[in-house]
Amino acid sequence: MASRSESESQGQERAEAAPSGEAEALLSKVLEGLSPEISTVGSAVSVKVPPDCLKEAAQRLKAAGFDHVKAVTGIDRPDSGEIELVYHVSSYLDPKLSRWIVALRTTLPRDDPETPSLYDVWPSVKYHEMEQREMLGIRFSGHPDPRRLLLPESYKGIPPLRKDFKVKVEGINA
Amino acid sequence: MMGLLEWILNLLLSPWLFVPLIYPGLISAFAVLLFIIWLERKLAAKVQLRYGPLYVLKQLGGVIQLVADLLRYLSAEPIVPDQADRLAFIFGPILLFASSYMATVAIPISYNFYAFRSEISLLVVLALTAMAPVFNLVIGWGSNNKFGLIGGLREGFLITADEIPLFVSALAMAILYGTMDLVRMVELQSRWLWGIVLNPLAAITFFVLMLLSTSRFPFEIVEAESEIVMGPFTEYSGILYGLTMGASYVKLYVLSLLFAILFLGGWEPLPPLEFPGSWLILPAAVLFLKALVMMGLSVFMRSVYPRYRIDQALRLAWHYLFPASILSVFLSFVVLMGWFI
Amino acid sequence: MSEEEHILELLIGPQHPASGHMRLVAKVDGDVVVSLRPDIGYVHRTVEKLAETKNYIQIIPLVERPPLADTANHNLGYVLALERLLGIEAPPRAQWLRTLLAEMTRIHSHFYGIGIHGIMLGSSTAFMWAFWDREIMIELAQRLTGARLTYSYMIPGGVRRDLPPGFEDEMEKALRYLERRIPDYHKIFFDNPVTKARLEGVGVLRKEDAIRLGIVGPNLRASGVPYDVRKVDPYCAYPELDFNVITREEGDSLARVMVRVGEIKESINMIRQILKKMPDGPILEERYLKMIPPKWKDWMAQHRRIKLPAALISLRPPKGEAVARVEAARGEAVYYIVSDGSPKPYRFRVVSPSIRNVVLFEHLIRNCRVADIPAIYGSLDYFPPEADR
Amino acid sequence: MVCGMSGSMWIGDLERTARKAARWLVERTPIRSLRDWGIAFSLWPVHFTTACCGAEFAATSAPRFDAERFGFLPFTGPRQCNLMVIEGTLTRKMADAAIWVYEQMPEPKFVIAMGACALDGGIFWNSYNIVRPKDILPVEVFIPGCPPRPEAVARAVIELQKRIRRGEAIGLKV
Repeated sequence: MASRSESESQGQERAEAAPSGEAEALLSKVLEGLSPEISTVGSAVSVKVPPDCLKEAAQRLKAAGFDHVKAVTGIDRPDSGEIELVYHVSSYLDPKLSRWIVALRTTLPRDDPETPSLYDVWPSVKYHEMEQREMLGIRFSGHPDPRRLLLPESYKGIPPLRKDFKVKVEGINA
Repeated sequence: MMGLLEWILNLLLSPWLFVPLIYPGLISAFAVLLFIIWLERKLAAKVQLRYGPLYVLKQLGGVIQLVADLLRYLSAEPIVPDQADRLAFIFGPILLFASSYMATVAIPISYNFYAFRSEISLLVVLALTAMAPVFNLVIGWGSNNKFGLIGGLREGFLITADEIPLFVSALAMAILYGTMDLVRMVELQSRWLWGIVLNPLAAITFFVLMLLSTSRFPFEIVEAESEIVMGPFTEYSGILYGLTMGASYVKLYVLSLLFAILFLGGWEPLPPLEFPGSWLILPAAVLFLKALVMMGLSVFMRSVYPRYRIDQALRLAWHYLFPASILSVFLSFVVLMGWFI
Repeated sequence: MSEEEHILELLIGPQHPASGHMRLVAKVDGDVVVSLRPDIGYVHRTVEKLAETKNYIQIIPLVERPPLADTANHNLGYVLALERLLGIEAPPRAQWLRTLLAEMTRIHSHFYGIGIHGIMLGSSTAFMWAFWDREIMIELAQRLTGARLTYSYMIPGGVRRDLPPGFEDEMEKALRYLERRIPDYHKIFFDNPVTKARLEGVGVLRKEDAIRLGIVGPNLRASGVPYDVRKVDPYCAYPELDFNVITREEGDSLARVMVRVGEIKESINMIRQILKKMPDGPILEERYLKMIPPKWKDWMAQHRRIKLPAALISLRPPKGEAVARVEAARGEAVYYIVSDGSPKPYRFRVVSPSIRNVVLFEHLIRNCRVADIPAIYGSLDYFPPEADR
Repeated sequence: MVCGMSGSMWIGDLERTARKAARWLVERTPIRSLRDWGIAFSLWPVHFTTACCGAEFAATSAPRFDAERFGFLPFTGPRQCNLMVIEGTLTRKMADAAIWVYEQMPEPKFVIAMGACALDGGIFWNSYNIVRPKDILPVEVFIPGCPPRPEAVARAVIELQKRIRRGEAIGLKV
């Protein structure tokens, strides 16, 4: 229970948009054994989970009522040598849960980011995971559709959203 | 010299050349083709709160828009894809257009001015119009294009679905008049009532099947624009495409003429005007106006209806229109009985 | 004949009257579509990569380009995320003006969807009428913001212009005209027997499939899920407006179109309420208002618009991240910004409604007719540039 | 051309003479001006939307800015059309499709580049997935604006009509 009180203090408690402590209580109860670091960031409740128990956390969240994924985002952090993977999850049917967006996040090593696909837990991640695989090079094992999504077939080279893929910038504030 | 000119003029005015070449034949079919497509675009534009073709000829509302389109087709490069079957690709549209307007030969213009008159002239007209869709299949197969293949396949389904009930409803009228000679039919209608009043069911089925066989709007399934790009005509460019586009309108023209003769009394209520040559011009004009009204009506459907699916159109043709046309045969028997008792 | 021989692979490619900016690879057996795979990516213009090279204020036009027919809602989504990052709030009048433009855009975006669906079914009249009524809302939006489609009207902290004089009664006239026009649509298109034959029972999306696949917007509400971000997580002036969420149970193509028509009617009443209850006051947050030099003050009052303060150009939000979701016309748009304190975002993620609806192509268009492909495609109101970003 | 036998008949190569005769005939001024008038008033753009300017291109044929007054009728297939409007950004994948469609169109064909993205990349100028239409297609008329107003598209059609009737259009020279 220590993690809950510590997150209470450093999360900025703003009144209307930010979910109340009740959301974090529910999440810490749901993800009991996976040592989640729960905090409130912006308007989403962020849950950091070690990479190997991501699928386990996903199954528990789905059982708790979070029935679809809104966004899958990979954030390339070259300085700390890792790629952060964030699943924004929410619920359609449950009125209480649908008010919150839960950011289930984990960090993967930058050189070969490999993680089990959450397609069988939430089928709505299919196209998002395909896009992140293409844009950041994250390999989702067990994903049903290995094909390219957005880039042309003739595209070779490092995944475009990585920080070391440079794009021309306007001269003044390069 | 004058004798020669006189001879040529008489030759031209003789029915055997005038009917196929001038009035219901080639030149008038071409003029009607250009006019009716312009009318279709203008009617659709009027319904859709806009102008339609205008700046081609501003004073007359852009009447010669189709002449501009025709010139563009003539000057476009006729592309024959190399993997297409060359002869079928080139002769398909030519035969389609020819067979569409060939039926005008058997259509009389007035009591004593016709190119071909026989006891079975109605059958001749119907047979010739039924020959046209076969060339759609040839075109669809010859252009070796997937959309063309599907378009040709759909045409194959639709040929039987719309020609047979069309024949039956036309023959219902033949039973009613007791003859299959078109001129005699018009004579009878002048004494009795119009065919549409005598047997309205046959008129309705004939009209709907006319839309179905010339793929007018609720049934524009063969070249369904949003499903299979242009159907059998996808690979055609230049004047070959012009022929295919015109063929369905010419077939509509022929069927409208037939509708006018069968149901609207042909050239019957003659206006009592007298001027040289009025013996030919008046009946021709009356028949032409009725056919134009029918064409305008069927062309107006573009702005009213979306498109049916192929299975819905086939179900409509076989489940509803075919029994309706058979019913119209019995209706004409009943009318016949009632008339003689 | 072996199984593959009578299966025809039909490439309904980027050049096709009813394929939009994408290619549909359909496996067709006779007239029955065995399976269909959408091949998207033809309009992928790398918005997320470009956002990392632009300042925060420059991203507003970038965010509006992909969903062109429905720009204000996406601009609103981005600006809400940015304001959560900055920790500021727009003044009440700006909130109401934002809601006004969002509802106007919803109306003309729905008309765009109905028009494109009409031409895909073959009824060019539905297309022309829908694009005629759409022009009315575009004309009024042009009077309010100066542009036809790409308004860039909302900036972090408020909006750029105030209502022009005489806007209210012009809007009232337009709304009354639209209410007279909608029954005409029912007569010519929605209740047309051919449309009913083509749309009823075609592409049925069951409720649990819609939830399982994460579908958004009218496509979700047409399957019986009353999920609308304006009710679930209200933003701007939506808490004070009373409107109901239109849902249908059948979940077929006609239900999706009817939900959009119902939403047009809801937006019309909402605009009436907005114009009645709009408070007056400043249209930009006072922290930025103070930054504008006094000599521009009377110019701003006279022209009813604000001068963009220099501080907004090189905005430096604090380190951190923010998520915002907005009910755009085609569905829920999610904006996620990760900032590292520099004037350019560290990572910018846009999830547009169309990318979440694209899975419907595979799911819905299966063992249906070839003629059902455009019918279902049009009913999804799917805009490829918005999906490819 | 119709008989398609390219072998030389006893009166020399029939196809070549037919083509030469056709070209001589078209160069005669009355026929040439008639042909140019026909082409000018029947510019059918092929239904090939490349990017988000398609919304304004559709508005050009909509009732308020009715472009059918100039005979400008968006048509279905490349074979029947003589005008191709590049509406907005041309990504690499779409550029291959654009070249295919352009080659399928019959000979007197013209290209209009619509929107700032089609001129020189517009707001997506530094994207790695963008191609400038002027590098791959002979563009006749450029329309600035993002998206250009429907009146600008109508103005571009009128400009193209003038160029055709003056005989300066690139498409006519081929």
